[in-house]
Amino acid sequence: MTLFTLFGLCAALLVGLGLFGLMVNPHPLRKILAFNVLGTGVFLLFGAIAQRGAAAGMGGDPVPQALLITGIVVAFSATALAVALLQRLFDVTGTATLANDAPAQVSVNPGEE
Amino acid sequence: MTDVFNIGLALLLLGLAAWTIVTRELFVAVVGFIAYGLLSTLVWVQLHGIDVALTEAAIGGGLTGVLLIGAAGRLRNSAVALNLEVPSMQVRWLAGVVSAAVSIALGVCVLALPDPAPTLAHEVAANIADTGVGNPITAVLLAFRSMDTLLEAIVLLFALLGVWSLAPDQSWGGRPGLRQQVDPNGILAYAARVLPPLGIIVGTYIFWVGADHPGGKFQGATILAAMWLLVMMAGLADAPPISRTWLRLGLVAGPLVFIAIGLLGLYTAGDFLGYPPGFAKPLIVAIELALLPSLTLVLGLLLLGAPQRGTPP
Amino acid sequence: MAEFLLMAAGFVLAMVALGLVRILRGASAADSMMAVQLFGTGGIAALLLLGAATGEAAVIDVALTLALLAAFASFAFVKAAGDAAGQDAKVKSDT
Amino acid sequence: MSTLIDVLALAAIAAGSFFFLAGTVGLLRFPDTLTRLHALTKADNLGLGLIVFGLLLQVDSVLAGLKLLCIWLLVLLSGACVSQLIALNTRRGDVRR
Amino acid sequence: MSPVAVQSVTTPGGLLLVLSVLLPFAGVLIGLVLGASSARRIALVTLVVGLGIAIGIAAAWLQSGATVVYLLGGWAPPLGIALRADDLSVVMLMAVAVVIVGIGIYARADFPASPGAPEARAPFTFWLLLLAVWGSLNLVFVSGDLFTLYVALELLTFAAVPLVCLDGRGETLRAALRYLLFALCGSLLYLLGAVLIYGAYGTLDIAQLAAAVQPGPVTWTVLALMTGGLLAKTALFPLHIWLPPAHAGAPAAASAILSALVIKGSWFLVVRLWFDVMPGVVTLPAAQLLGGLGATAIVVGSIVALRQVRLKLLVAYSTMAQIGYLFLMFPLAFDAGSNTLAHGSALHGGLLQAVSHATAKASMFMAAGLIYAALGHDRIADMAGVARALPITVLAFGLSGIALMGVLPSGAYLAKKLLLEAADGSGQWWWTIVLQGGAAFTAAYVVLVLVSVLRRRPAPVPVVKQVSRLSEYAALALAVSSLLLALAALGPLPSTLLSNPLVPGELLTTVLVILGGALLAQGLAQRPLLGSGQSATSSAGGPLRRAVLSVGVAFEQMDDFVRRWSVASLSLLTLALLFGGLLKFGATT
Repeated sequence: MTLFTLFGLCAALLVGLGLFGLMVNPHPLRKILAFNVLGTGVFLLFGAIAQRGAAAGMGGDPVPQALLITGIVVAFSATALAVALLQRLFDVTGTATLANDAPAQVSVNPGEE
Repeated sequence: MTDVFNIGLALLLLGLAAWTIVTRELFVAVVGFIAYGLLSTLVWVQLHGIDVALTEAAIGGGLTGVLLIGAAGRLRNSAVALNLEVPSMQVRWLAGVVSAAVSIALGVCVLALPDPAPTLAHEVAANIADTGVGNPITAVLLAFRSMDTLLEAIVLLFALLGVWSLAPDQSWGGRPGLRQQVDPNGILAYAARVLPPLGIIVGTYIFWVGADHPGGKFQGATILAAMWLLVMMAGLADAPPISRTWLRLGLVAGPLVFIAIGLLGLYTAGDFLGYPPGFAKPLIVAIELALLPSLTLVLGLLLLGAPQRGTPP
Repeated sequence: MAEFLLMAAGFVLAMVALGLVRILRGASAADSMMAVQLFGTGGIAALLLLGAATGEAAVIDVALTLALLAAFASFAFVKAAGDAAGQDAKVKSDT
Repeated sequence: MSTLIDVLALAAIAAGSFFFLAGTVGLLRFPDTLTRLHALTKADNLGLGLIVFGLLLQVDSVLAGLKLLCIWLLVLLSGACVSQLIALNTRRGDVRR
Repeated sequence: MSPVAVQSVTTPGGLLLVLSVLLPFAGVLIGLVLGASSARRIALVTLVVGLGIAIGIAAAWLQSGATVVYLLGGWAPPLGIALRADDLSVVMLMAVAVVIVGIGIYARADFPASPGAPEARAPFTFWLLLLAVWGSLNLVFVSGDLFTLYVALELLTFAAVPLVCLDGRGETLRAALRYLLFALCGSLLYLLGAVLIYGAYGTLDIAQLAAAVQPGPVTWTVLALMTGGLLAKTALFPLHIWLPPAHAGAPAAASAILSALVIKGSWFLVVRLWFDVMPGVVTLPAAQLLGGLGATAIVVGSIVALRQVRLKLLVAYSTMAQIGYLFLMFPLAFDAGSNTLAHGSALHGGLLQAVSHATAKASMFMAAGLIYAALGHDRIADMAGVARALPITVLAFGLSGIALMGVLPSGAYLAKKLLLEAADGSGQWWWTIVLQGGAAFTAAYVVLVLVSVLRRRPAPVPVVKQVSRLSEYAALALAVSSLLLALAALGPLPSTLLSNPLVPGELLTTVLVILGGALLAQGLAQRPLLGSGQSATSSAGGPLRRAVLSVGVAFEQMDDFVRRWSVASLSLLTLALLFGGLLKFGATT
């Protein structure tokens, strides 16, 4: 098993784990964690692909490695924004739920009018 | 031996990720994630991405971990109520099946990628001399694909703008975060006096070697930002009000200098973000130098969060 | 020599990972802090050994960064855990 | 001479690794927080210290050696501070869940 | 075969592409420093200059008749990044520039500058975010690199999310967080696709990929993942988890930005991927699925819109329906001969639809916002007499409604014609029903609102706030420009399409559409059109009315169910898997 196959498959599983967490964990902070796991899965796949492209005396293809750095920074800013939003939601409403209590559904049934 | 080590590493990584996802406790999940971030640094070393390992150690593991652990501490009470909203067993099963299917599809792709692997390493090697820098990653980030780096600096600013926009109206322009009440003679204050001088040296060093060796502005800026935060955390300094002009100037100076040097390229090299022959390296260093303080400020402020305390009259 | 270094790195890593099991089984906030601290130290040790094994000099810089930020993170961690414990205490006294 | 240094380095690293084992066993087995803390500091100080010492013997540049020492000092510092904070927290109130 | 020629030289006017992105971003940076009262002035100046740049790009494109290209730093792909503006980009650049100027003029009164006073949060952030959205969108339109596009998508998300919760109330914060998390999930799926494609082809450049991509496990997965992720950001049914609540509380100008512009960014990327990057990977069943989702969005969105009692939510749900329209072109553009998606009348129709929707929907949100501001509420039932109080606003609403319906010679009318033609040409008659039925649904909620506001009222309607005349005219101007699009588009498109609207056939269709709409409104709305009485509506209807009403309620409940987080995220992945399957197995059928 090559280094690429090992970590490539590992990345595939991490992506699955992250997606699973995003779907089933009700707490937004847990979703943010899952988002980060998903993100590292994607990055790891890219890193494995970079390693696969090692050539010209470089340990890996430098283009994906450089893009990875950008990706990590972007993911960090996303996490920071999400955490701040969650914090504010908690401060204002006292809960952290994402359930759609749908302020839209002022569904006045005509039968009851 | 290397194989055994790598397989162990991969399994440990997966185990920690699974733990982060499935554990019941919010706080424990965050702890798992921090350990996970640390471990992925090791994976990057194994994948020969030292620059990425540095970034992961600094941003992925360090700052993200601090951000999440702080949030977990503050949001702890909210977790209990949300446990009631755990989806039904059927949904969980369905979610498991669907995510497994995605993993399998990705696995198939991983095995189906063409051999020999396509790579741009040769092209980078052929053109790196024009940029004057020795680190190929820096050449990609600040010459071949410098637009991405400019945009990335702007992404951080947008995120900060978004975070600030969450302030209550009356606190706009005020100081972010809560006032820290820490014993000035305590251990934290002691650490906050000892650590930063060392951190500033290390951060500057990591920044400086970036042109020719692994390292660079982001990693350096992260370390500097961490030191700044430590000082604020210990209550030795207060967060600056976000209305301060020096702060705003510091935030945008880096990207603006970047754009200015890019426009300068129009006249000297004929291309936006181009460098005239022979001047590439000094210009790249100038951009990095300009970005360093801006990035330090923006990373630190992102962790501090929205303004919460009104401006003093 | 490289083999031995790699082995040592693996061993250290396995040990500190075992320490994490402590939290897995449910532990106090103090214990989880300790486990993380141990894991951080072990991770840095493994990183250094790995760097020596592969002969990649720049790995020391990674370890240095990690050490600095791990220190920073552990302060934040202790603070957060302290805050959380304070919150818990408040909740307890409320009920 | 060089073999002697190598052996010394091997020994130091092996000993360092052993202290990590000790730290973990302590964390898993010791009865209360403060004794566990004691075990932890052994791993921090001695485990990493010995490994750093072993690697120092093989390092070829002064700068790298300085960085290694710096890493150890950093871990020592954070370890000491964190341990003390944990101990304080434990004494001050019930941190247990 | 590949529609974009692989060019590797900068063309004249290429620098304008850089400026179209940099100018708004520089505006944000400078606005951040100058702060307070300057933000609005900077924004408005930037809007004017930016519009000029967009016109310049269009001129350069027209002049050369070929894609405008700029190589950043002089580095050619695959190592460097190329910016490109082809016909699609130019149309979108222009449309967005016009709409954003309209929104800027509209918002002048809502977000005033207050010289001397301390900087206020909402106006300051609004103006900067407006520019941020614009720059990000321009980047989406001109970037020729899949990774830069990822960054552009994230920029767009970060700029759009704070707009949702500008008022800082709990519900809007929740909507913003849902939007952010869902959109982030979508972006990562997109990035995953980009990563895989780099692994397979060693380049991220769109033009080079277009020439290289072959169907296979990797490209199937890539297209499926990217499409899924982008649909989540576009809020196509059933992934509209964030859309209605986001609009419920956002200020009208922000709503206009979100629904007229932001979703077009990710939609545009879907178009890019399907038409330009991987047209040969697409299969007819996959395109049918995309079109089918669009059709479902039209039906569900329209019916739920009819059930709303608040105007802003009605418009929000109508956005959901209009998003559906944007995806109808995919099956129609499939060329069975070559088994690829072809650039042709269907794509033109879809593009035209997007542009008319952008202008008309922005105008509609503005009108709704003005009515809300003037009345202090937006309950549709209590809007009698509004037409008298706000004639220009109501006119703008009516015209934008007509533009959306596509009955008169409006942009949407022409778009519908193009799509109908494509449906005829490819023998996919069922899309004809969807197109005409969709128009009737649109007519339904427009008629519903218009009947309400046109209703007479004995006393003048109580106006709590005088609205800005300038804002009213901005809304009207956008509605009119949407109507005039048909004329503007006359040039490049065959003129046979634009038959006289007064010939009996056309007239009959128009009347049928409006009548059908009125019938739907009568049947499904909470409060029927006719019979002005407050009560007795429920008993008045027979079993038929009750049955129709229960259908409406069922749709509402379904919408509520689909918008739950777990359901929506499950749908997202299921859709991605489904697309993957249809791409893999759909080729033979």
